[in-house]
Amino acid sequence: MEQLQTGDRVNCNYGGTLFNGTYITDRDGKAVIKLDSGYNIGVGRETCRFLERPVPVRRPEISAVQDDSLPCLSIISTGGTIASRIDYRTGAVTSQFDAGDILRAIPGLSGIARYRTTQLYTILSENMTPAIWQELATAVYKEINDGATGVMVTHGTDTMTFSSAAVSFMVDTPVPVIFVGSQRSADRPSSDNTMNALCSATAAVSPLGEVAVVMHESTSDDRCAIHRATRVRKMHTSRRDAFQSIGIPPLGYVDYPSLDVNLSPEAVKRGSCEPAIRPALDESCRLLYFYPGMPPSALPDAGTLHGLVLAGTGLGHVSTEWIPFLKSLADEGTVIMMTSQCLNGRVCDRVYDTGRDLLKIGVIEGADTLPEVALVKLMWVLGNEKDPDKQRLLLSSSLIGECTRRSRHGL
Amino acid sequence: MEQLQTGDRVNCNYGGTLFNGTYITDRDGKAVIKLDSGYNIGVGRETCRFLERPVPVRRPEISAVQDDSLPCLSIISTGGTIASRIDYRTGAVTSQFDAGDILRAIPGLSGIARYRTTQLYTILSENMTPAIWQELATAVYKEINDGATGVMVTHGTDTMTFSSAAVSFMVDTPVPVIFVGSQRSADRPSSDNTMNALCSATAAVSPLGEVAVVMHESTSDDRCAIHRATRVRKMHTSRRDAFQSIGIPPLGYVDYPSLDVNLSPEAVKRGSCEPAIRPALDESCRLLYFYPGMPPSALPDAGTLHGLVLAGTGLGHVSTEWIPFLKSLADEGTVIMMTSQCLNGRVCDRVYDTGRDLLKIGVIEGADTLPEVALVKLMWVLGNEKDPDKQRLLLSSSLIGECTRRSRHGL
Amino acid sequence: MDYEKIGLLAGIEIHQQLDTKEKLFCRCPTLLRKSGEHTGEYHRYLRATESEMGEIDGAAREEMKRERKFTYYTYDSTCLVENDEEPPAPLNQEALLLSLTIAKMFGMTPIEQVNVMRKLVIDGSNTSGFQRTALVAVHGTLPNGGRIETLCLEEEAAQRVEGETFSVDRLGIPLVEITTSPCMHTPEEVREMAGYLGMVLRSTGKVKRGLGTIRQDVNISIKGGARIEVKGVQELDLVADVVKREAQRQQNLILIRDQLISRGASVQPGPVDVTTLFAGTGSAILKKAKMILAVRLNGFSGLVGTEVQPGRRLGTEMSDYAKICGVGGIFHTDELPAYGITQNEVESLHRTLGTDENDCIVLVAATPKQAHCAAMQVIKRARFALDGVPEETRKMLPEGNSAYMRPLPGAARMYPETDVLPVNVGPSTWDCIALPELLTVRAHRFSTELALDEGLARQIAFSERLPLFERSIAETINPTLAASTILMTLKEIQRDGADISMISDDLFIEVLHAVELGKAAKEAIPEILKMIAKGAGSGEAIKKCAPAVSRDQLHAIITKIVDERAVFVREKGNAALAPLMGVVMAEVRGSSDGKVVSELLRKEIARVSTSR
Amino acid sequence: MDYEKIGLLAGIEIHQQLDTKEKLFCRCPTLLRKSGEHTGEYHRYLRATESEMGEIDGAAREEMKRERKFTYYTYDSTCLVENDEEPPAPLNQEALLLSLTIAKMFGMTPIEQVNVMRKLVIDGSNTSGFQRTALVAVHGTLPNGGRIETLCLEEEAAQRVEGETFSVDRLGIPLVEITTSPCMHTPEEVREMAGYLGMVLRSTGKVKRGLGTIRQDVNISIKGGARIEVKGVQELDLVADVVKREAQRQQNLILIRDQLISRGASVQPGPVDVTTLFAGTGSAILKKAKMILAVRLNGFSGLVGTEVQPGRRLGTEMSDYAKICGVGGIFHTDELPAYGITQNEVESLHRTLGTDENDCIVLVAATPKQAHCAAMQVIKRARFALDGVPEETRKMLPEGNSAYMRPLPGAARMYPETDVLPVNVGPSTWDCIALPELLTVRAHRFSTELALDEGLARQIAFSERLPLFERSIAETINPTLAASTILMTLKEIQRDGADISMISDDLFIEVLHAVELGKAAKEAIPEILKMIAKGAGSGEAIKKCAPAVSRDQLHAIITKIVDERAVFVREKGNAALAPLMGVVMAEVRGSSDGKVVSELLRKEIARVSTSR
Repeated sequence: MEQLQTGDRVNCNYGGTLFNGTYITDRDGKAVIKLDSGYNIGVGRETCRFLERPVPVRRPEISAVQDDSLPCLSIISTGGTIASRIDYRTGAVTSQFDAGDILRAIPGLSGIARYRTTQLYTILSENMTPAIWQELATAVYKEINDGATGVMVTHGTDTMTFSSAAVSFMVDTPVPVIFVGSQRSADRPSSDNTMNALCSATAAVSPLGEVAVVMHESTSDDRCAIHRATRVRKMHTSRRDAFQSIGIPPLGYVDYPSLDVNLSPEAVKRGSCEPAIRPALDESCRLLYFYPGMPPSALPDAGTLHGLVLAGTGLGHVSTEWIPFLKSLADEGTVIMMTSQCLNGRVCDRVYDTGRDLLKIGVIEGADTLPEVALVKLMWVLGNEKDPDKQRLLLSSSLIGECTRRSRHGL
Repeated sequence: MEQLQTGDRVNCNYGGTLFNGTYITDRDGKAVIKLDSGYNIGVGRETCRFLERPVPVRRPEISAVQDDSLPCLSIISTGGTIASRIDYRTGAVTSQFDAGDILRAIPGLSGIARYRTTQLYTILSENMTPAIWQELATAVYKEINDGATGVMVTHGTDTMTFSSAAVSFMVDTPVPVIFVGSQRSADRPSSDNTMNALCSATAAVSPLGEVAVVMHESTSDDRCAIHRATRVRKMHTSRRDAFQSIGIPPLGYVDYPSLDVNLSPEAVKRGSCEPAIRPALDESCRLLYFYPGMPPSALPDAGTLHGLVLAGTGLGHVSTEWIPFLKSLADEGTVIMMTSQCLNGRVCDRVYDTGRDLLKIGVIEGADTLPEVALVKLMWVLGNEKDPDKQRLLLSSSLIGECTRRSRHGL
Repeated sequence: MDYEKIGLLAGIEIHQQLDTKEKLFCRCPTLLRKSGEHTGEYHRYLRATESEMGEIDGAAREEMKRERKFTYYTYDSTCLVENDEEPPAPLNQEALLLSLTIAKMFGMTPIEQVNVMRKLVIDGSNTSGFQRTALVAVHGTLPNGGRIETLCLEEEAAQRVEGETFSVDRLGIPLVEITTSPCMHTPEEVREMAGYLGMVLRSTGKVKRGLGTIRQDVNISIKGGARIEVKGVQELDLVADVVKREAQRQQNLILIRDQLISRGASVQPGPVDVTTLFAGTGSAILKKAKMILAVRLNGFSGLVGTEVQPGRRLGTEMSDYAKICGVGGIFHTDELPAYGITQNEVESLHRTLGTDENDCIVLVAATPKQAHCAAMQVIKRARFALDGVPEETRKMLPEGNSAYMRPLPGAARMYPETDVLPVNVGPSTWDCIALPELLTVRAHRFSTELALDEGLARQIAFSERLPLFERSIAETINPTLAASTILMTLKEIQRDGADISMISDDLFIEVLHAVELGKAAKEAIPEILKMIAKGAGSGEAIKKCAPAVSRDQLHAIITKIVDERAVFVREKGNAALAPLMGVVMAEVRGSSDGKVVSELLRKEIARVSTSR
Repeated sequence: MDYEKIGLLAGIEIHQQLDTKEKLFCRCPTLLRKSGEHTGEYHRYLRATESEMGEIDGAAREEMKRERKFTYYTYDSTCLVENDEEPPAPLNQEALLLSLTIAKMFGMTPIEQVNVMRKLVIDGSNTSGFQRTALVAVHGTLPNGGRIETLCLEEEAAQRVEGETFSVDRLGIPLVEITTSPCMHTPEEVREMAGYLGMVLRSTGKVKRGLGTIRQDVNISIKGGARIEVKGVQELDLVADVVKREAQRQQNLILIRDQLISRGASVQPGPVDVTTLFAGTGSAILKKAKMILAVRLNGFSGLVGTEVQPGRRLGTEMSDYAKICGVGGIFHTDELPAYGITQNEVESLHRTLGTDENDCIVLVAATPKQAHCAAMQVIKRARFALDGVPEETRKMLPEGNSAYMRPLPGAARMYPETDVLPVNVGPSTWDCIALPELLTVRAHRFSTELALDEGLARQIAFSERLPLFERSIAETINPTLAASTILMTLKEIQRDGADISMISDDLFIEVLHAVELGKAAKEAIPEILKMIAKGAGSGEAIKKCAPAVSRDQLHAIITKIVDERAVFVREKGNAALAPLMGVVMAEVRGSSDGKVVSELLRKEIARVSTSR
């Protein structure tokens, strides 16, 4: 039997019937054949006879018409899919990225802006790294400097908030930088990609002037929330409305399908600063969630650890047993920041004994900073500021809205 | 100057005035004196003159009257305070525990049941350990066997859900086992302790038959929610309504002040099983929250690690870089369980590549088990079942409601 | 009609809901709910995904002619999978085994590795925009020698509540789809094969019963016609009618085509705006319309008004096409003057358009966007008329007619469901599948082994309550008593308003046991069951409706009655039996079995008669 | 009245809100809101905490007589700290420094280490059930030679909206509490010292102004009387009246006491249930009551009805005590027959209780629980009457009377606020505190240095708009112009309906500059400011109300007017000035300053007069 390639036409003699179909792949010892009826079946390779190897058909180039009178948006892709196409011959789904592809997949976009696109990466977001955050920030900064009215970053949802927080700290932006993704894959007619893309493009040309995440507000296709990049967290594995602002209300909303934008008075307005970038990071930082009985041996070695974010219990606690170990880390220069695994509410280490012990050894209270954001902030502060006193000051203050001075009611 | 003891009467010559007061303590180099007006001031030790050392006054023994016709509740204290008393002479707050103290502090309790009390521990809940969970479970089991109509466990709120989950796995209970604490200290007139105590006692004599956490449902003093012990998480550092059922609605509610109980049809009913205890735990288990750029070196050594719970991103992912390291852990016998740091929603590793890679190396999907509960479950399963196949089966199933088979809408 | 002569070919696609505990791709119960019970709702839009060639499927494109906002109702018995908010669970093993069982019953060959596909459906009935489906087996045989081509395991769609609102309770219930080859040649044969397929499915005892749980699609073509799929025939009795009417329709369309060709008829490529022409019209509809377009069909005169099915004309078919664009219908000159349009207006229309009485003009009146869309649809359908029969998916109308629904799907728009892993079906699985007894075989067995009346045997074998019957006889209840109580008594008391869903199998069998033990008379069964239907226990109901009369008590009663009427008895002898039966039964009020009474009565009559 | 003779001793406790940016223990603005703006609400109960001795504070116990459900309103300008849902933030440094500044102004000694305490308050006005307070300094002096005992820094309580509903916007605003020793001997001295304290506080320029931002409590006793604290005197002018009325009350109570003793009066220890006695009463209140209790006060007859303050009798004081239990009031025989109670009923009451016309009977009518509570309160108060004056906290009534509020707190129920770390106040902090100029000193300086009229100087120094004045003179505006515009013009146009909050300091000063530069006439200021109040810019307003007239243009206008009236001018000479001023001013419509006009006019008149 000759070797089959994906796309080869085959004839399959199975169960007394002859089927024509297309060879897709081998899986678990079976040849997966896409029958002409569209169904895939997995059958013994021996039932299949090679017929022909079709000449690949070039997809017709369909150029997208862009309206020069509209503002210019820059779309930077890191791997989050906002448009995809299905090859019905093989059933394969390919994600699409050039402006033409996107505009044809989501025609509504062409009424909002004209677009230039950059495909920076094509990775799953769990494979993001601090080094990629830096490249992303640099690319965003370049687009801002090149006069983009706004920047959209398409990103896998898993670690989108880490990246958006990193860009927040690294880049001073006078224009909206909107992170967007989809929770339900773009290859399904029900995908949230279309609405999220249209709403985020709208947010990107709005009077906003900060880094934000724009995603479904509820399970319905009726509006997107605009979340401050440093106050948002993915709070559901799969729902469309997984992204939630923690401790503050969203910065605003974009209604769908009307695309009306409402910004809260607390949203930073377009043009509030000059573009700047400080992409340095100290990657020798770690985040640890504490739990009862967690042994102090779980702490990394002092030598290599410049910064440590603890996600403590309650108001920001770890067991008494940990205090001397943390003290020796601190004494050797590790900057330690306390956050809470409750996610909501504020760290306060003045109330209980273990907290006061932590303050004594120099642990910095992270206020209501989210643990993940605190990690990004710690990397960034240690990367950009070497004076320990100034580091402490920066870590105790809100730099870009990542912590609040007062805790609202109702959240 | 002679040494002063707390409670000594002193005369303080300060600012041209002579004050009488009580010596409290030394703090930051100052003698803290409680003036007869009630105010504490910190002054130089040299301004204070010893007057006398009062004979300690014995607090009058006031016995609590218990109504023998009421059901018997057992209260086990681990350090969570449900009643406290202020020594207005020194301003010191002492937590109170015998039945008489509690009944005098919260008179309403005497109308619900009669009580027997056990002070098992007096520790901050961040200092809890798996060994203490075992002792607690044993104590709970003993009380059930001794005929208690219900058991109340007072517990610090920080790690209450870890302990309640542990008791859930260890003890088969035909009666309610109610964990209760207070978010706002019992020494304040506004404390949530009274309402929480009354509602939990009411829940403990109700038709419920499982381990639950009973705490404020909202910021108002109007009802408590009854949460399944394995599906509840502390979601705020300080609010009264910090405890939230994740992924399921609460098992029921206790209205306040009417103390009407409403149980959902899904609550396990009183008498559904015979009392039993299996307190074994394998403590060589760890919980790790993954974040982008987290180095594989953060993984513990295989040799000592019997079980590992990962709180992955999104549907349950870690970076591709981690896969070979996890594989070698798994190959050396570490049982690895995947949960999601999103907290809400279900792990599903079939959808993306990294997930499928994880399944291939034998990682067990934790369904919608909370990461913290998964850790407790893993310790318990590895402690009680040595057969790897049975371990996998137990870890993939719901043993006591810690994971659900279907994800409800609206949560 | 001579179906052989016209070359009728028909096939069936049968969709049967399976009665599994859980749904196909989630762990929710397969429970239908009342839409009023919904606990939440949400709104979605669906968009057809672009294909590799930059094309969108024709059927999907037609669905997209309107921006549709769908509303979905959720229930406490549904979950995030139905809401398309969570990846599907693995393929339900129970459903897969059941579909394999069915495949084996038809002598089919299972697919070695079952791959789940997504089939695009963007009419709102699937929240995801696709239906999950897997080819499970191929190549079975039918009693008529025809072939079953495929058996697929699919998820059921959401039920439409009204308009664009759907209820997700039904979504995800497992369904087997069985497709036959076009191997049937008469309407009756189609009816028979459909019946056979249903019988085999029900023989598993694991399929849903009741209206809407089984649906037939019928594929029909005649020589010179085209393949037409008529969807959603829910009643078996209509299958033959549907085939007949479709054959008739195709014949008529061919006749029309032949006439058009002989006339040299043609269709003008675009519509003409005639809005101003009707500025002063008396027609309410035309007056209201923002735009009126005219389509010119040269040489079509008279044929647009020709019937193709009873009550349906070629014009109706054009109207069906136009309605896709959201218009209410069309006007054509074959039916004018009418609807407030005058003869003068028709004539001026012809003058303006340069047409005459040989031509037919079709008018559409709507908003400009809708009118254009509708006119182009009319032109499309008119052109098809020149070719004869267009391939279509049609929906059934009452009495077996059908109306246009959408084009036949081209190459099925399917791609893999990557969230569900393929399942290997090895020989060990296949070989272990036990074949259930066919209902026909079972009916025969009942009549022979259980001595049931043949009709009763067939009826009980095909009944939904078969499991209750089987349990009854397993518990040694008299088969005839069990069958007749199940088939007749229950139906009777239900007709009388009893809620028979309150009568659990346990209670039912307790009552029959009581009757068999003589604790209650057979005659009291309806009253007893009615009480149980109101919530009583079996003991309570029996006690109330049939107070226990011991054999001794009964004996005493009968002795007394007979003695009191000794003269009469002696006079009549055994002929006294019937009148006295009535007296005794009235006395014991159903507490005693008639047979027992008659036996005792007979003895007493004998005693008194002989003791003169 | 000879206050020296009756031994009047009085002290003041002054509470002044500080005008800091943020609250004392959280980072919310110190912003008062309208209750209608609230964005949320919640409900709480408060419970007094048991003390070491198993006792509950008397004041707290009285608060607990009713189970009270409190409602709190929250705002977008409040946070979880006000809701008692988050630990307090560290002590506000701005507030601490300000309180230390005030202490230094009074020559006080700061506490080396400030410890924040919790003071129990369970009347609902503090969500936590306590007020946070810290002793900051001790031992200052007053101009009368008296002593300031303590200065505390406290958090303000929540404002009562109505009933048990509070608004948390005010909660947590910093407050200094200054307590003097009982060093004042006449009502006027109290008034004067209270005024002095207020002046010093306002001298910081950092205290809140307006109604409710400062409250005086006055402690009063006379020889043989008792210490009474009258709470919440908000207007300085009433302070003296309160003292007078309280001295009078204590005198009267002592007189009553003396009479009671001489009569051998006594109070029966428990009430008697007389409900049945009034079964057929015509009194609506008694008829409605579930229970009527009678308290027997032997030998009290006539004295219960004796006035202790204008319009208030001993019976009123008893009624105040009873009201704590939630009853509406009491009846006593000194005022009967009345309120539908007949003389016959009073007599039968005496007969039943075995009392006579020397005795007074008090009736309470309510639910059994409330009636018992109220009767015991009446008995308590009646017993106090035998001793003279009970120590009490009282609330001020209109015109200086007062009513019972609660017992004086015993030993203050205070314990440490463990959530707030103590703050050390070292010498470096203390020494760096600059003393603000006293307003009295400033007023003197204004009148001497700036040549302001003495009254104007005092008025502007004490005005809330002082900062605007200081900025104006710093920008070289004429002090009298600035002061009079601020004090008079702004008030006038506000009276005319202008929204002067629209006039920013910047705009105000721009207008004055324009006037000084001759770009607008002083006379045009009210109109200009009114336009600005409507939203105009200063340039726009000046242009509209005072079109620019250059000195050259003005000169030309004046020359023309004078020339046209040369005969008149020559005839009248300087006496022509006044009539011509009117003509010119009408012409320039406020665009020129009157002084400039008069100066030019004078020259022109001289020119024309002399140019014959």
